[in-house]
Amino acid sequence: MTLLADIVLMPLIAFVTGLALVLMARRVRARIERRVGPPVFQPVYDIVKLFTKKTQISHGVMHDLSIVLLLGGYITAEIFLPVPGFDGLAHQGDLLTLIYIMMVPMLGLALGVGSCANPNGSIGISRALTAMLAYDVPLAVAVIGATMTYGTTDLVKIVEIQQAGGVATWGAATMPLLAIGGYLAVHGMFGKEPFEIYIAPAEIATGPMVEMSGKYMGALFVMQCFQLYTIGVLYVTLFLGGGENWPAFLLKVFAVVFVSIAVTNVYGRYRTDKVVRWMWKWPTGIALVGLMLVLARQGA
Amino acid sequence: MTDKPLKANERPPAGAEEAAGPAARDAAGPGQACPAPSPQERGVWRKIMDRFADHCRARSLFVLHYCTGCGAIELPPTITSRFDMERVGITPMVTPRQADILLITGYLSIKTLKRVILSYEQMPAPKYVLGFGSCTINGGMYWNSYATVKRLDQYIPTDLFIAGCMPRPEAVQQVLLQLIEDIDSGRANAWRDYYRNYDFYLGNQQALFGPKWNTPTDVIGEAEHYGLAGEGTYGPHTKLLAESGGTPMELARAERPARAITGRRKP
Amino acid sequence: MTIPAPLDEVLGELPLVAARLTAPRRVRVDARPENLPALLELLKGRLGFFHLSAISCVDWLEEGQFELVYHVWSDKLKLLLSAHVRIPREPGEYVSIYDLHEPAGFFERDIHEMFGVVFDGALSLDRFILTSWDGPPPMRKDFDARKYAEETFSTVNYHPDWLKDIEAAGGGLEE
Amino acid sequence: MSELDFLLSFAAVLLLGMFCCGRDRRAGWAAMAVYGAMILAVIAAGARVSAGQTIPSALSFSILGQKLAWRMDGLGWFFTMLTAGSAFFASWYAAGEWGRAQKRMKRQHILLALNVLAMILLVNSGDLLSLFIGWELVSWAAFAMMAQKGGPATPAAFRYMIYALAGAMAVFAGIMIVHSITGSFAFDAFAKAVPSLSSGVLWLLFALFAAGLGVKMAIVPFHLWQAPAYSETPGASSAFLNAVSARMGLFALVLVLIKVIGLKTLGGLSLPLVHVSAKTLLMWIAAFTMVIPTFIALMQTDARYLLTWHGIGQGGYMLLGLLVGTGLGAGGGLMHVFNYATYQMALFLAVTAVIHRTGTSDLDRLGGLITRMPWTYVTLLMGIIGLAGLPPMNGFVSKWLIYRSLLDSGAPFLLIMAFVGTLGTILSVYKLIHNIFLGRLRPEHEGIREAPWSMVAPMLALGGIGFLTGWFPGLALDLTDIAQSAIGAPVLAHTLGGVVTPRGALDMIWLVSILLAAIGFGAIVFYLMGNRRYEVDQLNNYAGGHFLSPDVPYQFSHEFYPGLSRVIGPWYRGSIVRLERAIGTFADVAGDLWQGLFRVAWTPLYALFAAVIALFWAVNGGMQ
Repeated sequence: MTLLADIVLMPLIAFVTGLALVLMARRVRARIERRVGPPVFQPVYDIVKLFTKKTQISHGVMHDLSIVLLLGGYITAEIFLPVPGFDGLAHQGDLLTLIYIMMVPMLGLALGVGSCANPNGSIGISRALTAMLAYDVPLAVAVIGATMTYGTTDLVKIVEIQQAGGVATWGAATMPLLAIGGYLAVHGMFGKEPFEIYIAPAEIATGPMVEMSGKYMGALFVMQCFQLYTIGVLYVTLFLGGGENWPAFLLKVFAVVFVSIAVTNVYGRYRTDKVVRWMWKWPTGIALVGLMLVLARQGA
Repeated sequence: MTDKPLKANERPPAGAEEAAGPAARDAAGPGQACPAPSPQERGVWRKIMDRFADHCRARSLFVLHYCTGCGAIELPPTITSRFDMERVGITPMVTPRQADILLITGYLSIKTLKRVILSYEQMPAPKYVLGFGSCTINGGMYWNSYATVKRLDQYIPTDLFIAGCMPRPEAVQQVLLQLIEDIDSGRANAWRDYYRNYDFYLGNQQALFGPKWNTPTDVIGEAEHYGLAGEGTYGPHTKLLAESGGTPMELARAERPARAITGRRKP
Repeated sequence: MTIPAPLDEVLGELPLVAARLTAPRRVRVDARPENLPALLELLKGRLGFFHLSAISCVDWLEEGQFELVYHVWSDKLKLLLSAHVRIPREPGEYVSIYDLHEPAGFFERDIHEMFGVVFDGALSLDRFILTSWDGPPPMRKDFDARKYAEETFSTVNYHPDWLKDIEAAGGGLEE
Repeated sequence: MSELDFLLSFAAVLLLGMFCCGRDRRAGWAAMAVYGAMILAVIAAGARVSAGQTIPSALSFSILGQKLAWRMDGLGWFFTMLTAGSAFFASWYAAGEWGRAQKRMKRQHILLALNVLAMILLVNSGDLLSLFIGWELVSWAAFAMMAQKGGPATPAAFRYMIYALAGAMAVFAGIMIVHSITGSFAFDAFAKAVPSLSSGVLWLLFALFAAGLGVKMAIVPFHLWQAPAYSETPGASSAFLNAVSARMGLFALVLVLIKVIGLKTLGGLSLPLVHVSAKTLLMWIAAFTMVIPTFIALMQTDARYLLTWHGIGQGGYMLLGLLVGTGLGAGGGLMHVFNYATYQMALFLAVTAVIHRTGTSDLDRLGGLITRMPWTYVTLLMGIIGLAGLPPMNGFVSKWLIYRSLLDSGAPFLLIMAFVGTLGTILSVYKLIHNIFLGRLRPEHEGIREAPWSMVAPMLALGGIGFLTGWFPGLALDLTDIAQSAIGAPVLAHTLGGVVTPRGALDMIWLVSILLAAIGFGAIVFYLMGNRRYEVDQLNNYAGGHFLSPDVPYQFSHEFYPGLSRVIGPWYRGSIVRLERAIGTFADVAGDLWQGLFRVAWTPLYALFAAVIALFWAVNGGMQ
């Protein structure tokens, strides 16, 4: 029975934490722009308003199915995340599976946006996939380096290994360079400002979201909550020692997202090829050096 | 138009309410607010849901940042740090699909009006239109111009007007708060009027743009799909629209007979 | 302040009606319609009047004439010269100077749409500002915009309360 | 009469049958029935083969005192099953309306039957000489199948023949060396002699066999011929070629290098200067085979070329998995062979259906076909999810196994190459499905209807197999176990759902079930909450206030990744294409020298003679 509870509770916790993360992101942005920022329940208001729109414009069956795939993909990803308290299904799939599960909603969204027959959306998806290729290379190096030091890709074991010796055995402590390279890649994964080439409101009218209105747009807001939470937890699990208890775990996830959001709001937007070049130069370089150290330590 | 220009019929559209601007308290042409479906039709649970929906709808408004005239310069101070409308949940959005409020900031030339109508029809309901400045109320300083539209609410149903040329961010802030109050109390139903009296609006539009005027958005189909059609939806002008071929896709199909390349050998 | 010597010499070569300095770097030349293109070509060739910034048109209804003003700027002399030409209103035709100055293509098209002046040899004369307009050229003085506006658009008899108080006190709108 | 004899006789009977009454309307269905019978025969043989026995065949003869025999072991059984399956689906597809629309369908039936016969002979060969005979037969049968459409197909097929013959000569030279050492063609004789061979001879043998057999599998230096050759073949047969024919090279490589010579000796063989062993060298070649063709595929503008380039890339995954040698690696590699056959065939049949309806496969002239051909869209979608290796489909399981094996054997950089290859695949498959099915429907494709059911049924069946083996990977892993035990690799301990290893588990039953449940929940959330959806016309779209009309194209499909191509564009210098052209011109020059003597115009044939003479010299050198 606990399994059923896990399967139901994990996505809910993910959603609520995601809402808090989105609120924090908008508040931080407001503070940086010396504004007051939205009220506490603003993300909830936005989502409820979008879902209660009177007319829902659809561009065909694939447009609807893409939203369903989107929600389904992220809910699956939540269930396979290692969270303190629930072991859930984290031991069924492992790190490689999780990275691939997170690509399913991206593909679902890409198909839906494609069926909207709007070139702004198609350009947005082409840029999103290019950005994915760009940030996944350093992420792959970081993930491989991490799994080689931990010796396993089972997420639950990774968390246990890191918590064995307190902060000293955290991923960031044992593999600092990999942690930095991984964080730069994760920042790209958030799709925030310097690498926000696929939303780009000024150039391609919010890219993939151009034809999304009503509950389609609401589902994308829900996806944003899930996305922030999932990527935050992935990084915390790999490099910041996972969650001993809920307060510490949430604090770490908020810290990861906060630093990324703070960096975001002081940057303009790179061009697509600049994103690819930057991602393959600095994060990949740092992560490869980290990987060399890991191999050297393992070889010795 | 060879014959005498078809005078826009005089019936003041329902739903247009006077502005909350500092001066113009009782602008002419008040129409009674378009009645929302009477409360007793809906069960208790639905009423709670509607109440909650209106509550959220009032606190989360996306503004279509579409500068139609000279007044858009009032928007940045209203939305950024000086007046910060995000405190009440108003954020700018880029495309009509994602927007709830359409701002008509200043005079409307006939060419701009076509784009405004297209953007308005692409917005999902419930949608609200705010007329900035006296140009949208009665033509403003272009009152005798041949190229600008004098009354906005003849062409698209408008919720609120702000008098002034151009209203300051304080006035903009006040009209937005007034709009939030209207939405919260369920009175902001001008958008229903576009479906309910579509023939009136289409007539005015065809008077300006010619009888062949149509947009790729199928307003009548949408009205029927969501049961928003009223007695004023159909009329002589919608008949004109139907004759002119309806959506451009059907026009394309009519002109080009379907030639299926099925690969079957000629018999 | 007089017209700079090189410009004065060039202006002397053509049978111009008049030429005078209206401001430190502004020269006004009144030319006959037939030798305006020659004047512009001379100015462009000799004195570097490369930049045609605008062609404006004035409708003298009473005298039955259109006045075309060509504003050209010379970077060498740092001087703006506006050549004024009067053409009869009725046929309203004139030669195009598109071959001399490319921007003229746009200005001539604009003047044709607003005043109905036909420039033969112009880049194109089809409508691009008032796309769905089929009335007379609107900037002509004989076109009554106000009457057209009242016929086409319906306006509200806007008579707010605060106006009534002022009228009660003796003020109000002057007609 | 053993099952193998049944198979050979079925294939021969079918070949003769197609000769006499191939033109008959029911010929297609008859061919399908025979291939179905062959599948049943293979399944029947499976029971005996899985017990470790090898099924002898009556077909054997002896020349020069050497006895050649054909028999079926686990590996042969696995590839025979693949061949029969692919032929079954190809003939099912061609039996319906597509076949009737072809000009010379009889010839296609004959060549398909010939190919199947040749492949069965190749994969069930008992010794080196019969392997070579089978290898030649497969090369010529594939050449005939590629060259039948004429036009651009002929030079592409001829180019393939040059590569194949050069490869065959290398293999023949290798066999001669082995014969000179061991005195016989038997595999076990060769295997026993391997430890005693000097490293120089071993390197020569490794080079000859790897290069010779690798040509058919189009590993990196020899990858130029496959894309044009396979794309220009007519639809159903090109699907067959793509699914199986390229894997014959892999079969031979696995048989000779892994089963006979063994991975340990390959590991031991190392170049004197740099400590790179033969196995690592081949693994890096496989890694480059994964990445380079995938990024070439990214830049293609024709759907068929894009898919065939991916075929080469996927070959790299299989070879890499098998070369790792652990149970996970070999299992992953062989399962990838099976998975690849299912989704590549489904993809190619879907693209052929699009060509059948619209007349073109040019990605810049298609778009928005999802509204007209939904079932073809579903097949292509299932195919690209498999090709990209994403969870619900089987492609993900085999790739996960290969990654797992690379991680366990501690080869991080190979794993990074594999990751980059997968990302490149995801980008190019989305471009494929977007440019054909998504985006704006062009006015000329308004009247197009869905492909006929006779074409859609096999496609959906293949997609279904891919999904089923993705949900329950145990089904496919049982097949690969038989092949694994035959080549001596440790058998992979697996359950129906997936694999449990000490360092990380994968259970697809849980994964896919949760995914489906979550999608169900997503559907409930989406369809119940919020108002009913209202479907709008494709012209009712945001275009910055512009009024869209059908005659003005409003579609983004050409040059789909401009940002990326600005970065990696200059890397496509086509150095290997220039290398091939250089060899061609060298052969021309040499040919001109001979021209005076013989006045024969076929200069490329001189390249053959030059190669043969060089190899003959090497053989003699090796003999002494």
